[in-house]
Amino acid sequence: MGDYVFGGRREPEAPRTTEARGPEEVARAAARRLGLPSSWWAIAMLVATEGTLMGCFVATYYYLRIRAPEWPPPGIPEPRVVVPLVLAAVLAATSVPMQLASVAARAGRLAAARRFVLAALLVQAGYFAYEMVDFHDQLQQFQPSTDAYGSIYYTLLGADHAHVFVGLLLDVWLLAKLVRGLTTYRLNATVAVTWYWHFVNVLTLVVIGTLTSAAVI
Amino acid sequence: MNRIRVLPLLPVGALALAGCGSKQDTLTPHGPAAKSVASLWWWLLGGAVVGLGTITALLILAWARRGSMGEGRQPGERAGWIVVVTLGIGVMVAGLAALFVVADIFVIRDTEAPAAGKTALTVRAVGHQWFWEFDYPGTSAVTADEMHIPARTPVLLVAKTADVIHSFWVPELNRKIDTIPGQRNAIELYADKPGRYRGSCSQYCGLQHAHMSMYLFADPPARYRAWLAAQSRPARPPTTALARRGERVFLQGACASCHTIRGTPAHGYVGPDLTHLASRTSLAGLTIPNRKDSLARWIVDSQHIKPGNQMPDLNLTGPQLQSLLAYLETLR
Amino acid sequence: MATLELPAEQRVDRLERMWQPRPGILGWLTTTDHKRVGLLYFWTTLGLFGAGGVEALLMRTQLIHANNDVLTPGQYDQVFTMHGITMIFFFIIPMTTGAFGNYLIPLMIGARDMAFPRMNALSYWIFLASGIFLYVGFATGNGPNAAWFGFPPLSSRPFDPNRSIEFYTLALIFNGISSSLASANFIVTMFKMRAPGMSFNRLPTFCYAFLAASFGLLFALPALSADCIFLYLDRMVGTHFFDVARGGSVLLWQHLFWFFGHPEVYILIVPAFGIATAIIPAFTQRKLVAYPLVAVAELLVVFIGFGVWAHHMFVVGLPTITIVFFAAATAMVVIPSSIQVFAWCMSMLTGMPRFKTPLLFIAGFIFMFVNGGLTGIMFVAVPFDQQVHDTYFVIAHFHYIIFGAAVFPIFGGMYYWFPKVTGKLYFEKPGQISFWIIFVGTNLLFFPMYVVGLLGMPRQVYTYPGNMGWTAYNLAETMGAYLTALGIAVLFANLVVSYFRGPPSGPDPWLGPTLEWATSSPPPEYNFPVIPTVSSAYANWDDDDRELDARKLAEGVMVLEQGHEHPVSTTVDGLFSEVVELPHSSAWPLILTVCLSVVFVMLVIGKFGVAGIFAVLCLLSLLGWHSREPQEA
Amino acid sequence: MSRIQKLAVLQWVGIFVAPLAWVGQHMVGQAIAQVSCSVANARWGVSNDAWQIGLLVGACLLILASEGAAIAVYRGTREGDYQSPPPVGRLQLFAVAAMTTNFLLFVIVLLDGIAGVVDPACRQS
Repeated sequence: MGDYVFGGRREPEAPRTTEARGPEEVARAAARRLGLPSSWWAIAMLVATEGTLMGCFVATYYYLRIRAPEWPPPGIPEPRVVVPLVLAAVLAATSVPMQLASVAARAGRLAAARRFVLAALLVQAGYFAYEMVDFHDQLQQFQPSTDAYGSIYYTLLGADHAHVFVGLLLDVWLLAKLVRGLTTYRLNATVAVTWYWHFVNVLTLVVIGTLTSAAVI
Repeated sequence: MNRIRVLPLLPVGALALAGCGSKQDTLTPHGPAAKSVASLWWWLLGGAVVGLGTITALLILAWARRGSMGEGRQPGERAGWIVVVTLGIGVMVAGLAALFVVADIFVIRDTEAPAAGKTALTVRAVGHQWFWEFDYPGTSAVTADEMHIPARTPVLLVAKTADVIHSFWVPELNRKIDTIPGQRNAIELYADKPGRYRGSCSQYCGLQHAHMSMYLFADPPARYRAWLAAQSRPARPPTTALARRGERVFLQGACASCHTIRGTPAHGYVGPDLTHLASRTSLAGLTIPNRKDSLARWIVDSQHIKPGNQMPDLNLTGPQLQSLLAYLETLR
Repeated sequence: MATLELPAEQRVDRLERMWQPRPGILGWLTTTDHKRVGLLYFWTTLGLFGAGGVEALLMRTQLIHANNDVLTPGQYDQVFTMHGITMIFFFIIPMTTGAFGNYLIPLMIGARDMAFPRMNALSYWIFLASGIFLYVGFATGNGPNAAWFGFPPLSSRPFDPNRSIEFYTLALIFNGISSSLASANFIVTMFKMRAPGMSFNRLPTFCYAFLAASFGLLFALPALSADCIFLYLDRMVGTHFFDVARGGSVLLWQHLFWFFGHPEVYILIVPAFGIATAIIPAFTQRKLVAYPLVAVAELLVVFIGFGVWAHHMFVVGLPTITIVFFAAATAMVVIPSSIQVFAWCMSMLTGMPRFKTPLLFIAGFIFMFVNGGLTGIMFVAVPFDQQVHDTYFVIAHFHYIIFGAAVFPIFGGMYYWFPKVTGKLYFEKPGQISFWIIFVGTNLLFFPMYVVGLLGMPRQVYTYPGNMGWTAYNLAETMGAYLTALGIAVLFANLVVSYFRGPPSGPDPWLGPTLEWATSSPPPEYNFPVIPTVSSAYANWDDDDRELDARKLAEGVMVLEQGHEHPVSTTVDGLFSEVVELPHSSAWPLILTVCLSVVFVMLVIGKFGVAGIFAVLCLLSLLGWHSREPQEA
Repeated sequence: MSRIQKLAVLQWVGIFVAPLAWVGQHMVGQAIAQVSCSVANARWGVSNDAWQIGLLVGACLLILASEGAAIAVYRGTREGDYQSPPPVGRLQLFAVAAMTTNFLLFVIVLLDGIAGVVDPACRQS
């Protein structure tokens, strides 16, 4: 399809991105396309709706809180502050390697992309493992069925962990894809997973911040 | 369900409840709050008629122009913009802002919960599935489905619930207020003249939401005081032998486990307080009139009159029923 | 490029081959063609519309006179709850976004399919499964019975011990998944798949409306899902979100529910606005008056709609200073609607109106919408709202909106696009008769409800005493209900007969303004032999562009016949960005839906282990879904 | 930065700043109204009026700025109309859209804020 003049305006020839083979071609095609791919918008939509869902959970936390004379209610230990926040910060730091991974993929540097994803995956998996153990320990002290505080506390925390877990699955899947070379499809996937992780990291900071707020204000 | 036994009853109930005070009409207000809401409505109606008239006129004009031939794709674009901006934005914004200010800054003060200290008398309305319980703080008076207040006196009504969300609504006196678990909601009641005002539960509350109405009697103050004194007394012990047998049936049977009769060991809380049952004009949330025959029917098969209500089938023998009725009639 | 030498016919043949669907039933089960998905949506929602309509007639029959007992109280509660849920979640939303949106939006923006064709199929199958799921509950005597807004504590375990609320919460979450997927798909489709040249100021107003509805669903549904998750946990796991005794709050439900519920009603009618803005230009042969204001109004009504939720809670005892926030937003959310109403009226007034059936339905819609809208304005006045709240006045108001303003345009749209979908013309006279019957019927059905509401009749009562002065009005309403049903029967009879006997319509019987009229009727699998040239919001009226398309086809420009190719544009100005290979006919959406359905059934009966196993199967089917990449096709 | 680029930036200011301002004022304002009447306020001592006035002023300023940007874009695209090819046509469409939106949001914020202060605090309605 050659350049073509109509309506007084030149119609540029656009790359057939999905046909690109090998890192260099993919990088060239990606460089030639204008604007963001559909997959980026798709993940943005997912983030929008998931973010609203978690926003409703956070709002619920405070809504129940302003009705309680004591928060957390008597007999329930105050949440720890420092350790959870530090861990959340560590998790949030994995946004850097993820972003570097998608930059590398976009530049056609496949090996680097793999390494960055793997690095992020290790940190994220470590965080998730610790949080699982910690979740289990906290359940010994009070349960979701103890009272409304317990209900929203564990729902909020559990929902956040669920998002982290999904992120881990995506990482593994992405690595499996990237091991078999780079295509535009996989480049888009890398970008999408990266943005999902940016969301999860912000989400974790918000959730942990909300839950620890009971001990602060 | 078995209709043969219930149908004959219904016209009777209708007749007994007919007549004055059997309406709950938002447009015939009998209290200051309801009055200002009603006048607000007439203004709103006027505005709505103008609005709908304008649009209908435009549609009819368009109909009249049907099939006409214009030129180009945007004839009269400028006129269109002017109408949209002036009427669609300018006039509408101004009108709505005015409505907001009038209704939600000024009129709303008539329907808000009264300021502390504005009312001398408080009545608590407690919604149950499916009847209304009324008690009078400071006295031991407890009644059901029929509340009394003094006329021409501001009364604080506190709306509570024993189970789910109900809504207390006597439209001829004031707007409605929901009964929210764990929350103390209040409105002011003020009746311009003595009379009987009808109200309904107006929040869907389960199977018998349809049969959860109430009467509000506004009495002359003296009569009200007498009524309150009578209601505050415990039940008089029965005098006739028949009635005494009836009391035994009540206390030994299932009745006492659900109903309270002050002055006896009966302290159930499931059903309404029956201490002065005979002083009421209706039963079961205004489902039926409080007369011997309908009361008998209610005791025998309430499930056919008001399906799903909490009252079990008591399987009373004929003599037991007669004595029970005799006893209940003494509860004045 | 080699294809440059091919003559036009051979290119079209090649497109035909490339987009050939699988034959027979398999083709429908694995289809990703937005037109087929749209038709599947159409037939399914039509069936559910029938169910909801029968429920409505049952209610009206029960209320035809005082102390009637056609239905027991228990049956009545289930019927009115199901009527609400069915009409809102399983008829109007899927009919507008699902059926109309799926079929028409790609055509209107000059695309060949949705941005994510398989996800599109998935959202249909999930919708179908959720509908079956809900009605299985109804059939097994576990129909939701706590009203469509399911307020706890009435909907919590102690007051509703059987499984009905499990079916309620899970059906809404299940259905919500479908709607969220569809909305995301529509948004990305309208952002990225527009024919090059269709910048945002050339997007048809119809598309603006569906954009608004999709964004609305995307941000409103999570609140409903959160609410349903809480209620499900309260009932099945023993949490205390709505248990006041243990620190919960019953108003929490209402806040979250109405944060979804009010945008929802605008989501119901905005697509109808879109249909109106598509029909009016066609039958006035005039571009819509004040296109920019109409376009923004459609987005604005949903956006401001997110700030009015507590006007459903004016009687729960909120502080006045909280209430006023929602009253003020409720006042101003009227403006976008008034802008559009005047724009429509002025378009008809200054154009060359031809009152064929579709435009009749739109005129009727404007009347009904203004009628219901003006009573909606009354709820800005908090004291008045508190007086008529939960009475038949409110029923009348929102039925004028939902039936009058959402369903009338749906009917009008059925007539308007009937030729495009079937290639046949409908019969005009019976069409107009059906309109007048429905118009008279609905007004007879709904207008008395205003009066009876002012006379104090509460909503959701299975019967009423005979001495309240309500009986005559209720009789009239019931007659109106049956008259409306008759009119709808005439409408569908007309469409069915027209389908078999109607004269051929040709590609563009109405001289329509938008691109769906630029292709044959019914459109081919690939929609357009050449990606259309667009230089205005009324592309089909730009004759020179249409001629240009013919030239481009001859020269093989923008034919994209090497596979399922599709041009992707930039989001704002629609500049030609890339050509991608779209996936096609896949069985994974159906497989995933089956697994997901088992998960939900298991959740109803609390078998979490089995549910977990099938959740894993869902993940595996997703893996299979993504195992084949487009470039390998 | 070319004139069109400047206008493009202003256009996004006009479209997004005012809505965000309203969302903030609306959500925070109604929440503050509830908090100031809640049990927890015994501990926090939130002052409704101070907050409402602050939100009102802040939101109004942001919306006016946003409206200013929209008007600037509109005046900058006089040479075309909303039907002309992008970027000019699109800029003008967005400008008209933003001007309308921001005007409505301004009215809402004004009514919100005033009523939130004038109506008696923590009286049930």
